[in-house]
Amino acid sequence: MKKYVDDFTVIENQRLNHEYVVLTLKHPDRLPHMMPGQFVEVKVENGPDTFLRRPISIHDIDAENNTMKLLVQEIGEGTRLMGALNEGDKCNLVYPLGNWFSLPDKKDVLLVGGGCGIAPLLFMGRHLKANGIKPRFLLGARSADGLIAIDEFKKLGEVYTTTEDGSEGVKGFVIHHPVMRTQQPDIDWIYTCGPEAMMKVVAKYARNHEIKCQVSLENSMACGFGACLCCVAETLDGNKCTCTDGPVFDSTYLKW
Amino acid sequence: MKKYVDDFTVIENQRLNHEYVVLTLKHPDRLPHMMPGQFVEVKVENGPDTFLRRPISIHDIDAENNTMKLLVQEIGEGTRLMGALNEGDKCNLVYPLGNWFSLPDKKDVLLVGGGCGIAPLLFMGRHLKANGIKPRFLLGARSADGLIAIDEFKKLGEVYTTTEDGSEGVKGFVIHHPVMRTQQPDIDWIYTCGPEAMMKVVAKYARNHEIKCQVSLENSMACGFGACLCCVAETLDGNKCTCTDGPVFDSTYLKW
Amino acid sequence: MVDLNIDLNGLQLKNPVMTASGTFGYGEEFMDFFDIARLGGVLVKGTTLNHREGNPYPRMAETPKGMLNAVGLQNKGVQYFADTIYPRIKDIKTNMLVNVSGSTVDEYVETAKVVNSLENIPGIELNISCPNVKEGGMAFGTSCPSAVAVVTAVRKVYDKHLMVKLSPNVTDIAEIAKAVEDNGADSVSLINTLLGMAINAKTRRPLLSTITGGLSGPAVKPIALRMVWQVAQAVKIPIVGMGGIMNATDAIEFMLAGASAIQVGTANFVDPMVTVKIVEGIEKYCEENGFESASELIGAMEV
Amino acid sequence: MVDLNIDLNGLQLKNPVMTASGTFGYGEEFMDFFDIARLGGVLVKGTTLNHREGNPYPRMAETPKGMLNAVGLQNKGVQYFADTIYPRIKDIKTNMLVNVSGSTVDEYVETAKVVNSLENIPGIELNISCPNVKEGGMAFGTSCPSAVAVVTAVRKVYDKHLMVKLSPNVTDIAEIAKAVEDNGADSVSLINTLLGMAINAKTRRPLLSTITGGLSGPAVKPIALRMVWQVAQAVKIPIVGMGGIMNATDAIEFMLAGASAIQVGTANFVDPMVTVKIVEGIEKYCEENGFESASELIGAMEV
Ligand SMILES: Cc1cc2nc3c(=O)[nH]c(=O)nc-3n(C[C@H](O)[C@H](O)[C@H](O)COP(=O)(O)OP(=O)(O)OC[C@H]3O[C@@H](n4cnc5c(N)ncnc54)[C@H](O)[C@@H]3O)c2cc1C
Ligand SMILES: Cc1cc2nc3c(=O)[nH]c(=O)nc-3n(C[C@H](O)[C@H](O)[C@H](O)COP(=O)(O)OP(=O)(O)OC[C@H]3O[C@@H](n4cnc5c(N)ncnc54)[C@H](O)[C@@H]3O)c2cc1C
Ligand SMILES: Cc1cc2nc3c(=O)[nH]c(=O)nc-3n(C[C@H](O)[C@H](O)[C@H](O)COP(=O)(O)O)c2cc1C
Ligand SMILES: Cc1cc2nc3c(=O)[nH]c(=O)nc-3n(C[C@H](O)[C@H](O)[C@H](O)COP(=O)(O)O)c2cc1C
Ligand code: FES
Ligand code: FES
Repeated sequence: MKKYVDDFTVIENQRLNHEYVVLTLKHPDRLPHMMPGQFVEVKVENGPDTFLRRPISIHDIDAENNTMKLLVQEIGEGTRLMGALNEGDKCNLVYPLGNWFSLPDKKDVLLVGGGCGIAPLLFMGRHLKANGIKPRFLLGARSADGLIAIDEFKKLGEVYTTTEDGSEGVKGFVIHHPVMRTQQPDIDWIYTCGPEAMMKVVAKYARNHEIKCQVSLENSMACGFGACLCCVAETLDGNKCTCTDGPVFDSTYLKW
Repeated sequence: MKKYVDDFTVIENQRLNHEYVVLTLKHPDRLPHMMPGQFVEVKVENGPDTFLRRPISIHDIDAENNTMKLLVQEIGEGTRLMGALNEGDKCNLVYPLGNWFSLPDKKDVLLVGGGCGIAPLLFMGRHLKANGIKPRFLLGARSADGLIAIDEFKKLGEVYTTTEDGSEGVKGFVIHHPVMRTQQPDIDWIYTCGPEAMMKVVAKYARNHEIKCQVSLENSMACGFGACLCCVAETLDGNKCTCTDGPVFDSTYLKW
Repeated sequence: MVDLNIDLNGLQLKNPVMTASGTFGYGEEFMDFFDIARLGGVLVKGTTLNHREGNPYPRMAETPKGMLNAVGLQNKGVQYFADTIYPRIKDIKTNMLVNVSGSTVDEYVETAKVVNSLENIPGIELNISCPNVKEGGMAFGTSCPSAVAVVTAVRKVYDKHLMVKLSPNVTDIAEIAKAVEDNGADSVSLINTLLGMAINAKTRRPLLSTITGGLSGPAVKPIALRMVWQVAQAVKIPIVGMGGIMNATDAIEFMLAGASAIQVGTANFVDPMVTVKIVEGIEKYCEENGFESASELIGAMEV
Repeated sequence: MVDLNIDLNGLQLKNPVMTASGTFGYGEEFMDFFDIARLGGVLVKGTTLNHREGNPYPRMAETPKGMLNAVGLQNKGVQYFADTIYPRIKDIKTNMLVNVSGSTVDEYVETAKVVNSLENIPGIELNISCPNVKEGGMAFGTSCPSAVAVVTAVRKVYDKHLMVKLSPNVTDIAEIAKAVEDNGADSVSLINTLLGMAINAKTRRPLLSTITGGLSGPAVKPIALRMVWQVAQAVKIPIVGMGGIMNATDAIEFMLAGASAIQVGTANFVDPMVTVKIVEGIEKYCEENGFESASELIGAMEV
């Protein structure tokens, strides 16, 4: 897929809570085709301490309006500066990067996300729905206010939630949700993105139940497009770049 | 004079033209006493390429309202970021720094400024006036639109101007103005601040006519308060720090 | 019209801008962004005799105006390069140079031999300065005798342009430059990365799997400039300067200090189109400052 | 209550935070901002046997996240220090240490002798690493024999704490650290500035009167941390770490890498109160992370 470098314009910065924002970015012209699971590399301007770009998943696409949404969790200076972008600001992206989730060959699909890892799942959910598959989502957070953008997900399919403190949904981690506790799960495919510990547990569950599982890694990156070899994950074929061979991998392909 | 580090609040950013702004900064509490010729060291936040503070002269003081004015010429990233400060922004200063112009022992006084070097002359003019001395100003610029803040100077005394292109005042450099061309000048003291080349010419003129002349240097500085020894000027007594022994020097004390 | 051509001791560059090894893949990664044939040269990934997996993740840490990397020369070996990569890149109309590394003198020699047989590769850059491998690598570049040993041995088997990439992790880089010049190097390139380290104070662990890694980016520019200048006083062969170049002004500074050409590394990650912008910027600078050719900039600093 | 005391091989520090020589004047310049007795120690300006005018202006250039300086040890000589400065600072309730430099071994020795007689100066820092003077200075710190020569000679005449400040402009800093340890150093401090250079592309002139100067600030932190870690593997005497420390987190990283104490240099220019903030930050970190004393941080990085 051809890659571009462009200045987008921020047309909305929607603050979800103290640490999450959704940025809506408008392409100067016509947005090229992009797939769920792909990401962009954001140039953070004016950061005294940021130097490299920041990789952020594509959260949603509105092809008609040539806009893209990014869901950003503010964890450091780079993401905080993104969170502080105002309407009208420019935002330079290298995009679209990486591979993407593949469509399932069966119909019972669960998308499991935690933290900012839910970002690509919305786009994937929309893509699944467009392809006649009804996605179900299992979203986990520390507490209720970490469960963000739920309404958007609800528009696409059923949403299960867990919180570590039990303030909403099932108490515990995603793996403690009943949908993942049954001995005969009605799940054919799992797509997951979130903290590595979460994904590993989900992948193990999938393996045990012979469910196909695609995980999206968030390794730290210097370039995002295969030039530096900094972002490798260990796979059955040795070190592979998360930014070009990933970020989406079949969980069984990873040396987890 | 005791030095402080404080967060001031920008209460006004008045743009004079494409490259000059006057910032009005309010002290959180009560402004300490300061003298004309002294400067502040401004911390420039959010500059990807600025690291050290930037020295800026005190342009004016309003002791009643606890505000200080800075006249900033945007020549690089640091000054541009200052020029972009908005009402309500914080601005951290180390202040007041350096020595100051002394009061003259005679009454015919000329203040000669060029570029951002006019900044301290307004404060000095006000100080002179308060001490019963009527200041006259000779201000030079490349062209008319570089002659800034003239109205403020006019409130304090007579203002002569020169422009290199003749678009306002006398055509040429300050030294070409009639007030500096007479064989028997009616000037006892000169205070000057501006480009080094200008100050050297003015100092030479003063020396030739046995006029007392104080110059204010703008050497590059790392600290601004005597800790680094980076800002030295060559004097009759060897290298002296511009930030503590200066910025104001008697022109005859410098090895010019 | 400014003449941007540079004669690098026989190697003809259409302009002084090259890409630094390990930061530009095989060039192909940048084809979407611009036509890489517009550059003076491309240094492909560090290549060794045998396949190397490189170091474990994490391999990267951002530092003030710089980054540390600990890639560790991950590559599929020179034979794979010759068989699979070379056919894909051999017709790109610029100098495609191979960065060669090894753990022993023999490995350097064997690798250079293979590259020597590739018609459209007009030169190699001998990497005697990689800080990210346990054996060899930087060790060769930090003493004169070992640097001389590698260069002499490779010179015997390699006919084309032999550029030697120097390590900045030394007391006296000019001395090493002189030694490799005396033993057959056609040019020297500098600087490779400076050995550095970063720690996560929260977890109290190093940020890199290898603890230490190589520092690059604007942070190192003052050191790199100084070394280029020192080497320029010591050798007659051309110098290819690098270390923190982010824009045309930086590139020009390296040339003023004595570099005949420059390489751009880390900046490619921040702006994949930075190299063409630098070519344009050098041209503009020459125009505005009355230089008819870029080569007039070489060593033009007035002291 | 966290115990911030550090025993630096006999020299008692009330906390690990000191100021770096040449960046804190004689301490007096900071008295308006805070009580400098709150620090673990203060390293006063580089002091030589005779009066030195230092280098011509310009002496400073800002670089990406750092600065170059070329002060060149401007000072009025050790006798002036003893007669005029010492009486003013001798009752400050912290360790006031003198940074001693020279062009010959003899000069170091004579200077150290004078300082030895000053009762309230509990130690010196032997600067064998100043890159900004033509003779001596850094040259002593870039080879083992010359470093050993200075240290041995000064050790003979100096009874109190002898800290030796190492140059980062070397191939193997651990080797030099070991050599000075073996010859009487009570502690080592590192790093001094890295030799660097900056050019103004517009004027095509160097930005410093001396062409090259010493690089300091956050840009050098990864290199400094690596060197502290390497030296920590090599010596038993305590290490005082510095280079780019801007806040408590940076300071803690140096301690985790093996430093017993740290010095803050360039950061004093950006925030004159940074050192007290670092003292407070280290205390807070210890509290939050279950360390009862700051000394537990020394070398606590898990590899
Ligand atoms: C392919 C991909 C897609 C991503 N998608 C999103 C997204 O949609 N939304 C979103 O908010 N974030 C996403 N991230 C994560 C995001 O890139 C990081 O949070 C961001 O780079 C942090 O930058 P910062 O300057 O805010 O924090 P920094 O100051 O750089 O880091 C703050 C802290 O987080 C740690 N950290 C930073 N990045 C990583 C990482 N990649 N892995 C582990 N630890 C890290 C640092 O070590 C440090 O302790 C994605 C990452 C990748 C690789
Ligand atoms: C005591 C003192 C008082 C000052 N008062 C004022 C004032 O009232 N208003 C005002 O606008 N400016 C004043 N200046 C100058 C001001 O400090 C500089 O313009 C500012 O530091 C430039 O910062 P920058 O980041 O915008 O530019 P940079 O990016 O740092 O520099 C841009 C260009 O200007 C050159 N430059 C920067 N500073 C100096 C310098 N001090 N001497 C020579 N060349 C330099 C640089 O080499 C570079 O080429 C004063 C300076 C001093 C020392
Ligand atoms: C991720 C990365 C990988 C690198 N790999 C190599 C390599 O394989 N061979 C080599 O000689 N230099 C390698 N280098 C060093 C660069 O070629 C260059 O010397 C250095 O980064 C300084 O230039 P810069 O500051 O412009 O990046 C690498 C640098 C980086 C950042
Ligand atoms: C302006 C300036 C002057 C310095 N003078 C001295 C000196 O006289 N003696 C010395 O040993 N180090 C001197 N140094 C080096 C510092 O003490 C310190 O080693 C170095 O700056 C690294 O620390 P930093 O990055 O925290 O500044 C000087 C540094 C600066 C910036
Ligand atoms: S981030 Fe550079 S190769 Fe993946
Ligand atoms: S600027 Fe530091 S002493 Fe003057």
